[in-house]
Amino acid sequence: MRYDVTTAPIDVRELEAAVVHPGAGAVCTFSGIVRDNSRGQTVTHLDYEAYAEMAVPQMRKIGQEIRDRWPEARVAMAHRTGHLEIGEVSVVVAVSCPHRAEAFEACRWGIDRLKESVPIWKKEHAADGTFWIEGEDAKPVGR
Amino acid sequence: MRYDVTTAPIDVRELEAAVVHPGAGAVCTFSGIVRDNSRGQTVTHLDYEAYAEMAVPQMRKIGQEIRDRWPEARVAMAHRTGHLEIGEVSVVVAVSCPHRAEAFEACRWGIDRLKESVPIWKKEHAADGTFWIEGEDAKPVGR
Amino acid sequence: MAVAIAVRVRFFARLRELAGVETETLQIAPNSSLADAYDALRARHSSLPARDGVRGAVNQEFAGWSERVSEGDELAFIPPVSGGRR
Amino acid sequence: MAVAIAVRVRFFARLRELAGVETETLQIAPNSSLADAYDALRARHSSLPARDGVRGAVNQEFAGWSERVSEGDELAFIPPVSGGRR
Repeated sequence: MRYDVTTAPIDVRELEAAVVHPGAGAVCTFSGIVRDNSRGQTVTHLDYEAYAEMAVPQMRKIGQEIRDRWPEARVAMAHRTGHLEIGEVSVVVAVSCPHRAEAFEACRWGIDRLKESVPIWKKEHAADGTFWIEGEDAKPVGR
Repeated sequence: MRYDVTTAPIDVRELEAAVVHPGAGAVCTFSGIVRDNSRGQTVTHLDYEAYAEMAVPQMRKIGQEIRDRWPEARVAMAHRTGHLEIGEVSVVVAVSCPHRAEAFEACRWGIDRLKESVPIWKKEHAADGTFWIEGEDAKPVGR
Repeated sequence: MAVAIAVRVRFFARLRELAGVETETLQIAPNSSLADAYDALRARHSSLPARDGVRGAVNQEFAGWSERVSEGDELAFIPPVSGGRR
Repeated sequence: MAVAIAVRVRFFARLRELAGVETETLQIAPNSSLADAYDALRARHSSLPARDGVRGAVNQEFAGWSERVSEGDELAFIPPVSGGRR
């Protein structure tokens, strides 16, 4: 199990290596990438801000929840913070399991939980301004 | 789109790089790994055999089926053949999409279709003998 | 009994920008709730939004608004996380 | 009309081992089906299994047993693919 919040580029292979073991037949890896558009607008870059002292324990909690549901799963998660350019990896969840159905399910469950409960925020710099992204809402900076 | 059947080790990052583009916000990657056990028996290694001239077109067909269902998906698939040791990657399906739900769904659909329709066979070398794995069945070699 | 306890407050993301501070110390009556603490902070930083849409955390764990705060606690007030479309 | 057509046959995996050959040329009556071709091969290689559990392909595409084969076709007889538990 490995949980990182880091300003350095995420090494996806390293996270996968952290979950692989001789009994694991399946690895499912989700990577979130900075897209060049959002809300129909061109995006130039992002800034991510984290409450790191809480984010890492929240990730660990999600990892434990995954193990409660899929006891054979091994989990690694990382979220990047700071300035990110288009095409850079912002978040990774890697899960290994003996078989593939549970690897997919556990990985998807992990990223969904991470997105709703890990205190990390996205500031989007787009053609129409700069916004804090709060769930479904984009709130202009300063208001 | 990229479809490989190869005796060389699979470079997972290279396949992911083949599906990433500025509009892709989500990459889901499945890797199948050689496990150290099967049917309750210790496995020592595997041999994969392919009908390569048919396997690559079948992969391409699956890629097209994915694009019919998820038009924004980009797909890369690779299957290794020959002698594989425990822990080695035998198969990879990488899919990018704008958002994560479709990336997970398309990737899972891709590996499920690959496993049922791409002519590649697994010979399992285990503590209790050598077997051809045919779907749910393990058939002893020579019978 | 103490007339006031001191808690450490942290703001994040949009709330940090609206409050204009990242961390501060708040003196508050013993036995106050997380809601009481937030209301006291709003009196000080008028641009902070109403409680709905804000979550509170005490000592790095999400907490309900009625949770009591204690001397030395770290309180955090945080907007919805980035979530993003599934 | 030709008395026979020639097709190329390929066996894979367990079928290759049971047949004892990887490729061979089969002479067969014009208008034969894929099933006819397999039956002719079974007469020659008695350890080949019955058709159920075997799939046929013509020119690198899966084909039904009733599909007609033509001069120069590549036929392949293949056991279930590895599949594996989901």
